[in-house]
Amino acid sequence: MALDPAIGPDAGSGVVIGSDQGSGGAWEGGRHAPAVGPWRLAMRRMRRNRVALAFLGLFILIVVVCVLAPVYSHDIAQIGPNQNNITGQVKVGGQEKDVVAVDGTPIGPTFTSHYFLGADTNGRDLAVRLLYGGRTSLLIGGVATVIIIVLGTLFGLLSGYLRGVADGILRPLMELIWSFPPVILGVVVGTALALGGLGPIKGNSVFIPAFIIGVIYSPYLGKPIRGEILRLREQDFVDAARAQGMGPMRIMFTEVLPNAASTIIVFIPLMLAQALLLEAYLSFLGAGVQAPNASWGTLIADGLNYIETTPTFCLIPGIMLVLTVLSVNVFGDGLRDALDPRAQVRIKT
Amino acid sequence: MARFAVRRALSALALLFATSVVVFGAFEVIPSYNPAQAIAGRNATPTTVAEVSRKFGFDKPVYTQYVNTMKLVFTGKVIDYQDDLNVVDQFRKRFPVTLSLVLPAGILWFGMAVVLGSVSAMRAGRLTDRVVMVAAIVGVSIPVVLLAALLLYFFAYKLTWFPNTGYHGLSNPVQWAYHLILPWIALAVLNIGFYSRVLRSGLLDMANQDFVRTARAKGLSRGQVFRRHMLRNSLMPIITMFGLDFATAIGGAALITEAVFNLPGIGQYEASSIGNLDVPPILVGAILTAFFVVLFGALIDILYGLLDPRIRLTG
Amino acid sequence: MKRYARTSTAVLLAALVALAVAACGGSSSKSSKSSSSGSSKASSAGGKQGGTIKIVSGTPPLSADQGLDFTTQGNELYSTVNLSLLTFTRGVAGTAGAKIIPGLAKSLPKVTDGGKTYTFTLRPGLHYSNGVPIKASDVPRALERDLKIPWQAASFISAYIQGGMAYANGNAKTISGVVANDKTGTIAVHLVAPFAPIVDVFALPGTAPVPPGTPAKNLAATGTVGDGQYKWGPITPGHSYTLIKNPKFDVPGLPRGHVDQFTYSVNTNVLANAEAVLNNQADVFDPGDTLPAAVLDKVKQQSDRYQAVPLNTSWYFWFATYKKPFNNLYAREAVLAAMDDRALSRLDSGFQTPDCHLIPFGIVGHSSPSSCPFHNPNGPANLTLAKQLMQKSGMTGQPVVVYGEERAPRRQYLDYFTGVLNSLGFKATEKVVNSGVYFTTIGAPTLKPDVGFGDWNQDFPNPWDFMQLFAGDAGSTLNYGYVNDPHYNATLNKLDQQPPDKVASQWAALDQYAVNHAYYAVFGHESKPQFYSSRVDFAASPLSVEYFLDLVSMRLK
Amino acid sequence: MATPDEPGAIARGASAPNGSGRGNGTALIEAEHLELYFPVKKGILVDRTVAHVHAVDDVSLVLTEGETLGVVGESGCGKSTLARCLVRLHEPTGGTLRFRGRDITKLNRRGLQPIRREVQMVFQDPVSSLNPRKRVGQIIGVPMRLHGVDGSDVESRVRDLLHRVGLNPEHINRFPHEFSGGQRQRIGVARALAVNPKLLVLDEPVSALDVSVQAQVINLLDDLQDEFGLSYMFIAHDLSIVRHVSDRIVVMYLGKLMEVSPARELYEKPIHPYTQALLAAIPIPDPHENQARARTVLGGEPPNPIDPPPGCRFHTRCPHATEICATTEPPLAEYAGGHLAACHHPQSVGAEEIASAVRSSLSPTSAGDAMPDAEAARQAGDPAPGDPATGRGARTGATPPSPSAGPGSGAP
Repeated sequence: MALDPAIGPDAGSGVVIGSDQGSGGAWEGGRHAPAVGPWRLAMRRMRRNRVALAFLGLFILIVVVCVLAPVYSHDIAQIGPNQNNITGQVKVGGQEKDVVAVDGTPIGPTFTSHYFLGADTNGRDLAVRLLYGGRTSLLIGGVATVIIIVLGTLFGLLSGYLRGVADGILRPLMELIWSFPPVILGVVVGTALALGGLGPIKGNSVFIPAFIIGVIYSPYLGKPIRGEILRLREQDFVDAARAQGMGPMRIMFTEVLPNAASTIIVFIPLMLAQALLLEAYLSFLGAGVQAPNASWGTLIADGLNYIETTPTFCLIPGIMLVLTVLSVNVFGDGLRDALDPRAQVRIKT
Repeated sequence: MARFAVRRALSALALLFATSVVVFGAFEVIPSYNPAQAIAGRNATPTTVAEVSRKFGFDKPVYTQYVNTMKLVFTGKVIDYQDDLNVVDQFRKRFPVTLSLVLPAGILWFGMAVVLGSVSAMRAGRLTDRVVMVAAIVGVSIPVVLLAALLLYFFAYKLTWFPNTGYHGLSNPVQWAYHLILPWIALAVLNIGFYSRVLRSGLLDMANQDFVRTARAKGLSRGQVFRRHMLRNSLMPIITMFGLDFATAIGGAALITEAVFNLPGIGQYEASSIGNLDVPPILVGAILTAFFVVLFGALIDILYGLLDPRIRLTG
Repeated sequence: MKRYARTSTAVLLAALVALAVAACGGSSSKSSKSSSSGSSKASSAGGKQGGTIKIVSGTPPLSADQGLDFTTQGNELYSTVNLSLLTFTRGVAGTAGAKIIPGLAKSLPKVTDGGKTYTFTLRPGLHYSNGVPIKASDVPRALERDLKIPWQAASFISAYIQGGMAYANGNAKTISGVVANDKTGTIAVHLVAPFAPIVDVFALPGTAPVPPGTPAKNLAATGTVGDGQYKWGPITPGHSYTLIKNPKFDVPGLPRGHVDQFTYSVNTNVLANAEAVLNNQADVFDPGDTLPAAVLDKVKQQSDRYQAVPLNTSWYFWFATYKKPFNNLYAREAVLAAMDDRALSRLDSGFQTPDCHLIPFGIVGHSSPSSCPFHNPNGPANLTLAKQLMQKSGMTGQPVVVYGEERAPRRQYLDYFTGVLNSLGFKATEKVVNSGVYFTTIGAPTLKPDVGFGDWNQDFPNPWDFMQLFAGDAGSTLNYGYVNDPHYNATLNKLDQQPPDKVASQWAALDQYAVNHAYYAVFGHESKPQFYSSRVDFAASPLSVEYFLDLVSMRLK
Repeated sequence: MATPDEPGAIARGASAPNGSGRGNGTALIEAEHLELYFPVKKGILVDRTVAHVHAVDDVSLVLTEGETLGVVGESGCGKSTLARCLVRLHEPTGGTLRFRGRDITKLNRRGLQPIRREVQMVFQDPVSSLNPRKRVGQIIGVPMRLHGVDGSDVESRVRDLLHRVGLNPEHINRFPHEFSGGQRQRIGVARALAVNPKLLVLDEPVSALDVSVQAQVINLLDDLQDEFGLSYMFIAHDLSIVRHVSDRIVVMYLGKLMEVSPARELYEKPIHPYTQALLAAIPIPDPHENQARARTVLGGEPPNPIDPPPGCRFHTRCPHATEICATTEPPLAEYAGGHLAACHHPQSVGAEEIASAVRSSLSPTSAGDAMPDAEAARQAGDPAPGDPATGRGARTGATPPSPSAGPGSGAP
């Protein structure tokens, strides 16, 4: 391609369009020796993005540290996440100190193995609660993301591919959830389900906020996927598959879905970040994780009461949450650049 | 245009109906849910509860209750369970507070996003761009709760530059603004981050379009090309986002900011009603939100038509 | 097409702008008159008249209408608006502040008919704040209104006054047991049975007369027109309340109030409230709230404007004594033995005085904490005993759901108490309920919860007020555990016919009986913070055991 | 109504592909009064169907085993829709479709399965017709598996097919984007051949390709037809390509058949004015000759298929149109040699031929019984077929292409 429009005349904007792979080289057919699939190309691009990889590493580190909390935290801190120790004492620098003073002030960070980050009002070890809370937050975020992906993809596929009745039912449903502010919807449903439970799931189960968040955000994936599927179903390869006698389910899942996969994958980190944030909001408003279980959201809410004297109570879970969301976001940016640089994403809370 | 209006009105009605059903039905899952008990109070005898239940019609089937409540909502006569107050009046009373919070915050977040997104795209790849984009991604990663708490801690408690919390009426505009600066910032930061990121990527896409190159080639200055061709087209996605975000925020979605800064807006009213399982205010709030969402959706579509003559209004 | 679009945009935008302007205009008319700084220049010692006091509270009253509300927060406010036939002394700290004195009535009531008839006589020439004269018939109307709305303490009327129940159930047009004569100004109240605390009931603002034409519905947005030292100014329900001095108030022997205006604003962020008072941005920290431990140190340093005042409250957990596992006496006793009251006190920023008895210190019939059977309230839990009792009960592994309130420190109590139950071997899970609906939720007859939190601030200084909480046949829903002990019920019905100080030891014995049967797990009586800005005359504005904040006595320096 | 009741009536009546090199006369696929109307929906409150796009309107045709049927017409004339109807990618809204005499119009997916194996399609766009996320091996292998080829055989058969269509079998693991347009179209053909079909419906298989590559693909198709004994339905928008591959050619206009003819005869003796116009549009390599010929140039655009003109659909643009054309739809008249044309004013035929023409059973049901008027033709002095002196369609016929030259004859 001689007339490569790579360099725009508007050099001032600093925009350089990379020459499009595939068109120039591959046109002649098979000059590249090995077969390079789209996934491998994305992997290559991903590997070059050091920042994104570094944040992925950070995220994995946070996950490992939190998920493995039950394995080691009790050995170090000698206390569980929900174990009260209001009248107990702890040795700090050779001195016995009240975990919770007589006037109710909990001990601040000791930076020793017991009460490393201090205690909360109930004499529970904040460091342990931070780790367990992280575990809860990540579990909710993760389960919610799985629900978002499954529901959103199903929404999008059925609505976009089958059209007709499926679209007539699913699309308004998606619009309904989508046009409702997530926080308010989450609090309404969360408050109701926390008191009422959800079928066999008890009201204080962490799967209730996970379920709520998953359902609330599923249209945020479902809508773009539907658009993508609508575009894909007009492609001739879908007709080709039909002409070969493939059934609609098989076409949806083996022909169409793989083409939407990169969009879905781009959404995974974005949805995870949003799920983590929404969990924090719901827990802050009392409609998320139920006591005595902790999550980063409840820890932030509890810490707010001590922001005056011991801001670390609120700041440390806050920083953990921000770091996690940030690492997921940065990695997600990298992933999008690698897979689908043009993905348009609208997310809000 | 008639078709557009009718279609939108219909979708509004459908949305209103659906939201009201969801809200009304949500609390039915609570096994011991009995608003009569809440109305009758802590020390009520069973006969009193039964009396209240009869008076409010809680002994009727759910759909009858729904129909009756909706009738009251649309005649503006609906009262809440907790305070026996006219809910519509309460919303009317609190709406100025929410609008005082959301309208300037909306202008702030939209304006800042346009400025930052444009600067970032114009300087793509340079230090300015990097700084703005890092700030933006951090901005979208901070939960509003934490940001609001931090602002309150540093600027109100530590430095005492700004007042503690609370709302001050517009009768004294200086006090009004002084009390609202922190809430505005808390509400705006997240959206500034989102919008500027979307705008930047839109502008960069636009820079590669033929018509932009053509515009440059015919001798327009960089600024002219940017304003007339690139920005105008790239604004559409964030205008869409703004429509929905603004609509939901004035419908009560700014409840966390209102809660932390103790602004007696409709978000806080809705939040406390949710906590008290007080259905009528939640219902009215949801309907209000749905109404704003549809209204702003329509406004944005009309605006689209003005920005881009190719787009025709469809239902 | 395009032109249409443009025009309609213009119209819509114009409408939007108009909306915004209208909305802002609306807010400007609702000028909130604050605040503290305006009239603080004159800080001469010795009791200033006038000025504005700004109260900050974490919890709103349920309503400004005394005919519905029965919260301490509400009582602080409408007790200055709605003066009843009798009233309590003002401006006196401690138990002496709970003495009943005549209010609208000329004197204390005449008791006849073996304690079943109380006759009040109205002082002549009294007026409501709007100038309407007060008549004897306004009292029965107020009582009827209480039953209709209904008043949260309506059972005082319906259960004890003749014809009250019939009226509440809609079977009668009036309350037959209340006979008023406008000419003589007498009001005769006929009781179902002798019931001494009825004099306390007629000192509650809820029984205060209301002018003719007052609608029988909750007036949460305006409050009622009253006859007290203050009248209602602007109200935003759940958020802010204003009281303005009533210039027409003139009841001989009763104080008239010092401050011109009170504003009472609610912010659920109690820490922010404490900060505001500390920095003199607000004047009064509502004693109904718990001072957060985070500011306690700083507050305590302000000894000239802060002290903890013991008031008549009891904090407890109750058990569902009719079903597994807490129908088992050993199981209940095990819980009492395993509780560490000192821990619970620390959760309340040290404001609790540990005790196991329901009747608090300031009320006759109180027993000493040393008679607590299962553990020493001022010492650690008796875990060995607890384990033994638990073993005997055989209830290990039983699932229980523990109910508790969201508001601090109640949720922390719940966390603690659940921990105790779990350490005993129960399978306890928590259920936190929003404070606004907590008691109505657990009181709903459909729920029947296992175990949960309860607290009681005195309505009036009478041991009956506490002991009736566990009465099995009182027909109230305050007995969340459905305790129904025949001996307890019979004793209660006997004692409530006598003035309390005459049967003080019998009240104490009843309390001890219930403790020994572990019907409730009381863990302490709370002190309340008296915490003002430096503008308020601290010494002249004591907390009242009856009213908490005694606004009528309160004055600026 | 002359709709035959028994199957195959049309085939018996009208499929006599005279002069065709291939074809044994057994009808493979028959369309009887096939109709496909797309609804146009509109409405303020509820969408109602206010009109239809007459994409395929009462089309009857027969394709016999072994023959190549070309279909030509301008863009939007419904030829692609017709093709998709024949492979049941679209559900016809009316008419009957038969395969080997069996009614398949209403068959469900399962019932169609055996027929799918025998009828395959090659698509126009070599980019969108191959799933970009799949390797060539999967693209060609999946239909084999679908139709029950044993898994272990699949790869060797795929390699074999790749070889047959002129691709390197080693490229079995590549992705479509690594191939050129021509190569991709070969993959498309290989996929169609994977299940050993009897009929290939080729929907403009070469129109997206470079001219040089077009020839290669056409030759490949030619070879494959001989090798596998295939029937083709070959769709194209211009006549220059079809004539090299087709035995018979169908000319479509606005969803209707205009003319059906053995290939060579269509070029030598175009009867319908529309066909003449199409032929006139074929460029001639010699510029002098190209300029010298008198051309029937069509003015304007085809009418809107939502509201097609009454009578003969072509009358709005036809140079020979008279009153009858605007009112009465002409039936397909069968002339000598199985040459069918729907025109009131047939060209290139003498009055005797007109007189001896009969109404074909392939005629649309809506067509009138008005056969062309032989007397009028005689008076008008319409030229005898193949008369080189009097221009019009005859001129085009005068430059017969040499069958050996192949398409894109500029590049030998």
